[in-house]
Amino acid sequence: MEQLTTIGLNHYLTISAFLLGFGLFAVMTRKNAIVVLMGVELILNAANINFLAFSKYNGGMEGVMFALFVIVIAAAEAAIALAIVINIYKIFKSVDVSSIDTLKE
Amino acid sequence: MLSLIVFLPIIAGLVILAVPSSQKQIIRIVSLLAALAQGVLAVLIWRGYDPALPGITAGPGGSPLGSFQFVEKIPWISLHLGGFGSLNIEYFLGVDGISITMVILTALISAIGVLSSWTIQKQVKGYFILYNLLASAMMGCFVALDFFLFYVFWEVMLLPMYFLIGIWGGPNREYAAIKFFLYTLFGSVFMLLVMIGLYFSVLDPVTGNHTFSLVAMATQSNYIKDAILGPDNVFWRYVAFIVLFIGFAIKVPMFPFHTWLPDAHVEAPTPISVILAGVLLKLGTYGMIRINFPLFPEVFHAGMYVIGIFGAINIIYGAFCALAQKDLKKMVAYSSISHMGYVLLGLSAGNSEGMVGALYQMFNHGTITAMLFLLVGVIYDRAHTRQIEKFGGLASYMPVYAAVVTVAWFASLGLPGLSGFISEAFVFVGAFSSVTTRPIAMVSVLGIVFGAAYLLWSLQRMFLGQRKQDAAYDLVVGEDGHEHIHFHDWHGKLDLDGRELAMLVPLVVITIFLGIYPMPVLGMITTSINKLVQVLSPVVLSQM
Amino acid sequence: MFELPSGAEIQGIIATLKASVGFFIPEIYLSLLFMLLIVIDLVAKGRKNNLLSLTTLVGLAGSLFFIFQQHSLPAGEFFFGMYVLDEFALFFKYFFVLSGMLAVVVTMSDEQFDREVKSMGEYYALIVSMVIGMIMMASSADLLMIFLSMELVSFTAYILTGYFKRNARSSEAALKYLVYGAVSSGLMVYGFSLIYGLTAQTNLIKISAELAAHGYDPLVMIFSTLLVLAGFGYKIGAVPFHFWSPDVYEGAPTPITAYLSVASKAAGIALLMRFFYIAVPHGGHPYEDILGIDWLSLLILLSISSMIYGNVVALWQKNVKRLLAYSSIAHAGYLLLGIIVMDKLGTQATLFYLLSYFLMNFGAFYVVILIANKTGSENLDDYRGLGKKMPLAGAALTVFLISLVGLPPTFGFIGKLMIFSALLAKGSLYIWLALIGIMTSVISLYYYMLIPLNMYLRESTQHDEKEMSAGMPAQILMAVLMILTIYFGLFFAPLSDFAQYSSAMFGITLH
Amino acid sequence: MHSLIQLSIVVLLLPLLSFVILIFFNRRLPRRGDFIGVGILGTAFAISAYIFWSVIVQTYDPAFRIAWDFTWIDLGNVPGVGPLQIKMGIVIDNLTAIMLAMVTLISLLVHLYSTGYMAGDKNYGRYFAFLGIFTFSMLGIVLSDNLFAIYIFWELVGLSSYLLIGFFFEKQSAADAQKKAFLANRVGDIGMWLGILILYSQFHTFSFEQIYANLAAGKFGLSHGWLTAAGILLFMGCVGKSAQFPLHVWLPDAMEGPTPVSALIHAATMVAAGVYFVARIFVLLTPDALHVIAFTGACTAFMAATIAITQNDIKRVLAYSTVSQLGYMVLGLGVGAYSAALFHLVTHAFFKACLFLGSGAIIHAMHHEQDMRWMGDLRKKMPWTFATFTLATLALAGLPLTSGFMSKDAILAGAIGFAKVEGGGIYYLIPVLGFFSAMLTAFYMGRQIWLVFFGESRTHLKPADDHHQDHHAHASHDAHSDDHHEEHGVHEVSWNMRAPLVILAALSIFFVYSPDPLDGGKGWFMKMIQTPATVVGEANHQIGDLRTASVTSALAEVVPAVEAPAVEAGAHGEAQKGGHGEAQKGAHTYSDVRQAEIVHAGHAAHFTAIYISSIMVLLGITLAFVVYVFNIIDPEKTAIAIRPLYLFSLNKWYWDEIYEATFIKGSMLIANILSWFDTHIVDGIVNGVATLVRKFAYLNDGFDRNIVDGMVNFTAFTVNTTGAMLRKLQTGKVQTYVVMLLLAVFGYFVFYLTRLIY
Repeated sequence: MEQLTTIGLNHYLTISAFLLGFGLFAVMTRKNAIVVLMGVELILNAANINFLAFSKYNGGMEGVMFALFVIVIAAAEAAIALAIVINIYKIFKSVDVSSIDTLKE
Repeated sequence: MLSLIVFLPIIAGLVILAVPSSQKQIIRIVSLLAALAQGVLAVLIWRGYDPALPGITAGPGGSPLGSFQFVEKIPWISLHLGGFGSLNIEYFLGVDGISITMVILTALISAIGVLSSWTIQKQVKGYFILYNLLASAMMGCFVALDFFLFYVFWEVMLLPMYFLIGIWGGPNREYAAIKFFLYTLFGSVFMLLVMIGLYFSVLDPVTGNHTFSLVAMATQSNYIKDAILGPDNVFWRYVAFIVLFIGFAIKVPMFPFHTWLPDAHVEAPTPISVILAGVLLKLGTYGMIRINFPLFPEVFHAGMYVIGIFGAINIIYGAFCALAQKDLKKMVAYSSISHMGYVLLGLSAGNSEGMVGALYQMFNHGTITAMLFLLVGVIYDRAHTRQIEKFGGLASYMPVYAAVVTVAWFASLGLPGLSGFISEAFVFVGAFSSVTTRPIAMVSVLGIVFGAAYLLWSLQRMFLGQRKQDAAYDLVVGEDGHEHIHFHDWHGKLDLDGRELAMLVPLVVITIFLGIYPMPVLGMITTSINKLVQVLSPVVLSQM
Repeated sequence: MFELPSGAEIQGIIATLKASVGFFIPEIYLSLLFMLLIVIDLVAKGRKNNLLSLTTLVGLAGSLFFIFQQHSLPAGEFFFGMYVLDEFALFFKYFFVLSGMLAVVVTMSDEQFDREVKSMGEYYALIVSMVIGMIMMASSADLLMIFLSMELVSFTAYILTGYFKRNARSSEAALKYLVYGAVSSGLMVYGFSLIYGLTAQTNLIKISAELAAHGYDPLVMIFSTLLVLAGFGYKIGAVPFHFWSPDVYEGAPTPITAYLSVASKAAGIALLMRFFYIAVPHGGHPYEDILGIDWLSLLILLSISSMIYGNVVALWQKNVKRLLAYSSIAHAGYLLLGIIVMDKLGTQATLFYLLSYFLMNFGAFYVVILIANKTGSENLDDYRGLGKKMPLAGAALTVFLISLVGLPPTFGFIGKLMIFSALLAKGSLYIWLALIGIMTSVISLYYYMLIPLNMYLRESTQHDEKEMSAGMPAQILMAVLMILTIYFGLFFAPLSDFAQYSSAMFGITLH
Repeated sequence: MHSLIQLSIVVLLLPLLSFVILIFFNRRLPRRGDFIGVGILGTAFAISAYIFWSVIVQTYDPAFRIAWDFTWIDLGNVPGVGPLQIKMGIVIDNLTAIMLAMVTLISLLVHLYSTGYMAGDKNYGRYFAFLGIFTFSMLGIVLSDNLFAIYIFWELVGLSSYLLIGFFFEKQSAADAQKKAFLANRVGDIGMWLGILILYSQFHTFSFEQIYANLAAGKFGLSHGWLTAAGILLFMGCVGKSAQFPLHVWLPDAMEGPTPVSALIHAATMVAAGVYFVARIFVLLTPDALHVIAFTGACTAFMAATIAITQNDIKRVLAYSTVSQLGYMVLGLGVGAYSAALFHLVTHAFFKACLFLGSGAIIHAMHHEQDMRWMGDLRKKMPWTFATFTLATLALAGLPLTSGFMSKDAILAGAIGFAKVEGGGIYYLIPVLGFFSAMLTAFYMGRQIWLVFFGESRTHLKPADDHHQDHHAHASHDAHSDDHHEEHGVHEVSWNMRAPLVILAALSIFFVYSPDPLDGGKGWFMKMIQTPATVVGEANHQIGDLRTASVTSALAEVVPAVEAPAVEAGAHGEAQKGGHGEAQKGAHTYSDVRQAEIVHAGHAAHFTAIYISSIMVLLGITLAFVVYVFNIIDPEKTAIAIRPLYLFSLNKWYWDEIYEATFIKGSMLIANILSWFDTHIVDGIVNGVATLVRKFAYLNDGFDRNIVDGMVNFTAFTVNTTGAMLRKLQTGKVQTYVVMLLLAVFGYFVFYLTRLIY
């Protein structure tokens, strides 16, 4: 127990920050739409970690609730996203996000 | 009464909306009737007008009734704004010496405009709807005494004008239309800000609420001292004055904001040129007299000199540019820039003679320039060109036309016995009498000579001498053995026909009559002008 | 770790829920409508008829009745402070329902749907669910609620944007919308988490109380606020969070474009106002430093850049839909002006402007659709000579555009008038903002007038002078919208009073 | 209202009536209604003759004056001024009465004459209408009692001269001449108008009476210099109308009009108007202004005379002699010989009218041959014309027993006196020029007489083609000459053209004006028209003193003394502004001293003047004889011998060329520059940039066509370029959008971070 408690809030926050960074990095750089979406998931999970950590250290259940909802939302989002990506694949025969730029300026 | 005269054309427009677009004649007649009815109303108002009442500011007890006439004051919109009491917009119409002449002028010119629109063949329905809309808006501007109402009418004018130039105009119409629209809009949008600013700075002495009423705004004691445009807030008052002035100056049009005018005129069809020169330009100076000066008298006093200089520039610059024009219509356009310069000069004098002259010049310029543009239209209809070089010796073959042109031209160069002279004379008398503008007046007098120069020169080139080699018409020997001229693809009467005479003769008569006996017009405006001068004079400011 | 709640507490919870349901009737009703539509769709499979659309229309209209009843209820929070009912929320409920109805009507007269998709399927259901989501956005009082409702709106928006499955533009728009939306909402959630970390609260009022009481760490506060703003800004479509909007607006089915450009923008505005007026405590004077962070200059930057960017870039558009998209960015800027003033008048002005924007923007898009039905194109050059062929449509579009520019005597003019009045009411403080607004509106005149210019001043390329009628119902609707636009430009007192009445949040009215 | 006033109003309005009738109905009337014109003018003359009789003959009183006015414009209660009305009115005094009679008489004669001369012209009726309005405006000038009215009629005279000079408007030269006349007059009018403005700005009235009253009361608010300026500016009006140097150029060209019109314009009315006007404002002219006037007159007289000696066109010679004579009159007014100048105005009016009508008769008879070189030996063919013409010539040359002799000598005497009083020196230039011009006059008139009436007919000498062409130029407007040209040659003109000649010739004999052929001063005219008391005395308070001294003292020390006080006089005038009554008294007494001295000295110089001028005139005539009769000196040879001088004179001192080169070219240049400026600079403060915009890569034609110039252009340009750059951000790649989003957030973050730290 002791060792566990030595891990402070900051550790969680750091990890979540890293997750956020990775997520954004993925979104910005990856070509494949699926990977981009995974990046989004990472961002959301970074938020989740924050929520849980804060709710652990500040007390109160709101954080936990929030995290649960975020997970659900993320799932739903993934579902829609995949649908759209599949449709994109049907039309463009590719899921390369960066190549899809007919609408511009 | 005023509501009727304002909205008659719109009603006519609605009627026209119901008429099938194939029935061109009916459409024309409907709008002609509307215009005539407007004229009748104008005459009634003129007869019923009492020159003793001053106008400009509120009468005794802060009510406009003691000072304005034919007042219609109905609460229009009253809504509650957070901590600012209630926003009161009134449907507030009325005439005083400043607007009465303009009302009459507008009625006259729009009637004549309808007549001269008879030749329009393309999309007659749409044309007359827009035309009537325009007529209403113009009339509204002159009788509105509520700034909000005024602004609405002011902006409503833009769109019909844009389309009238843009659809029925000449080859380069798109350009001219957009140019007109952007210039004028650029001027007016800032007016919106000033209007709001004034609203927050002025309290109606009667109700104690903020108000848009121009009458209340014209009394400096109604301003809240520390409000944004209150007397203490000198900087913003100056800014507001300048912004408003530019807004109006663009309409006048004042150098250097005048470049839209020649293009607009050259492209616009004759009736629209007539309206534009006859009425629209007056709105600029009218706005100055009604709004710009009485609301910011101290700024006006600081700026008289500058205004005068711009007036002088307009006079001489316009005359020179006119001298250089090859296109008759463009020359006339520049001439009206020059003549509006006289109005500015007269206003800048700030004394009764000058202001009376300016106001009278507005009226006369309305009638005279209308005449000029109609005459240009007459020759353009026949010859399909306006190049001065393309004519010569017309006087021998179109005597009546030549005679009318001579009258109009001489009226325009300010020949005594014709109305233009008296107004210009008064402008100079006023400008010279005020010490501030005396030097400017001495310079501007040159305008008289150059005005005569370009007018006589064009007169000579077009009407005197012999037919030129490359003229726009042929000489043919008629059955009576005399020489006649023949215009290509023109089958109407060679000299002025009935319709054209019906348009021109009233104007000629007015010009001559008012040149000999100006009191019918001057009598109506003097009281108000004296009042205005009083409002503007520093004495009143010190009492404020 | 956590001890379970006692029976008493559970009783209490249930009691609260029971009590709260009374405040929730319109939403419940709409959810039922949503399900009903799905069922109808299942029953009447494949057959193309107006059953669905009409049901939606009637259903939405019905919801107005329930919303109207809520005026009698006392303003306040319920569902454990998750949800709030106040005049502000009511205003937006009306707003969203009406815009939903208009979207349905517009959809009915858009022939592109016949070409693109076999059956309308769940389209209308989605629209309803979007209405629900927006309503919730407007009345949510808790970070969690905000997040959920926003996601609900976003998801339906994604799907509707990509509703033309076989249409490349539509699908591409959907993808972009999805990615961009997901990222920014993700960032927003992250911001929420930080705020939660600072205050241990998710309820807006509690948060503000907490912040006021115990102070905060400015660095984190800034960071989180910016992230949150990214989320809201994306909904509003304000620069620099606007990038998705032109592409999406162009790609999406036109009714959806209209709907998004009006309703979801409004929802974003509602959220923004709630968050900045409530969650962030502030003093009387706007420039008084609010917890060390100058929120206002943040918003001011947003609004200025939106006005300039939107109007300037719009000059270059050849596609009318895209042009309107950029103009909607600019209008986001004008709306923000009203928020910046941060007082009752400002709120009123913003709400009023929303109303005017609602009318004229829908009108414009509607005419665009009707024209597209005839010409099959949304290109500026294909509008040549339309003024003669479709006189009413031309006139109507001109009126709407004039109103968008903000010239009298139109609704849009009054909207601008209110906004600028709100600015100038603060004395010389915001004059420069007003000036920028004015200047940009002059610029906007230029590209708006390009459309009438093409319709009237230029001859059409193919010379068939036959009139194209858009069909009687469409004509009538168009005429009605046009007349309304002018009517409210002249007699706007009731609407403005309504806007003022609605400017109260949580029963709190700003001074 | 006095009965004379009523009558004068009738006189004023009658010609207008004739104009109105004829302009509208001439085609419907028999004989194009010329009898209406003549009849109406006859009536007008009858009435004004009655007025003349009752004013001059019955009430033989130098101070006679009746006036009447009515409110024309009422400006109400003007702030700072009080009730302000602008009145129009009529004043009748001796001068008016005389002018009235003169104008109507000559106009009547011209009408009558024209019935013969213009017969058959296609615009016959319109011609009489124009004569009507011309007479009307001239009478207006004569009768008006205020500056404003005079200015109005002044311009109307300009208009009617415009119409008449350009009567044959198909001729390009006529069209040019009419424009030239109008514009030259306008230039003068500007000055006049400014002068009026100066006076109005001080007194808020236009009426002579009130202005003089105020001036006399020393109420003039501005410095004395302004008053002088006002005088000179008002005089500019006269410079324009009376064709004084340097605005004389229009008058010779005005010969393009029909010859009777020349008689009317250049003898009786228009040119007289200028002199008349100066006489009206004489009392407010300061000594300095008078000097300017005097010198202008002298220069004009001399220059015109030198030009006249070489002209070949019979009418041009007369035209320049007119200019020269007008110079005399102005000179006379300038030197203060008030009554003499006006006397000359009247006498000149009659004999010059006679000359013009005579030349008209000749031209008519010669079928529109105007060049004296092709005339000659007409005295037998046209005895009447010859007789009258010669008589008038003698008057013009100023030989004794003629009216011209008396008036001219009175002026010259005045000039000498003036030079004396002013203290000699430069001032003696004026009488010298005057006498020299007298000689020249005699010379060129003698030349004319000889060329026209004596010698043998030189018609055949004329180059045929030239004649032909010339003939055709006129054929267009004169059918008459066309028809009868070939049948019979030169003939005496009909009675209706002869009668006027006789009358006018009779009026240029001395006894009409004075019993003593040597001294007009003994005549009724000089008695009736006496120099009025100036109202600007206050200023030359001390000048007066010094003048009295100067007469006695030697000239040398006076010359500096004259300038000195003139300077401080201004200051003194300023100081004096308060005291009214005293100043007024002072004004009268002192100013009268100056006048009195001039008059006195003039009388003293009377016989000197007679001797000198007679000698000069005889010299001139002898010279003429020597050259043209005895051919002792061959004119051609002389001309070649002094070619430069000859050309200089022949080309009228090159004034036209100078003006063409400077003013006309100049203003056209400015006009073109400005209009270029207008289209290229003002109308596109950044048109250079605007062109860039058009070149701009992204622009498609649609945008290009709608691009708006001027300031709007500028906005458009910046807006568009920024737009063009900004829209590039919209790459269409969603990931870039995300990057932008993050950049934005990060940017804001940094922004606030810095704000937090500092």
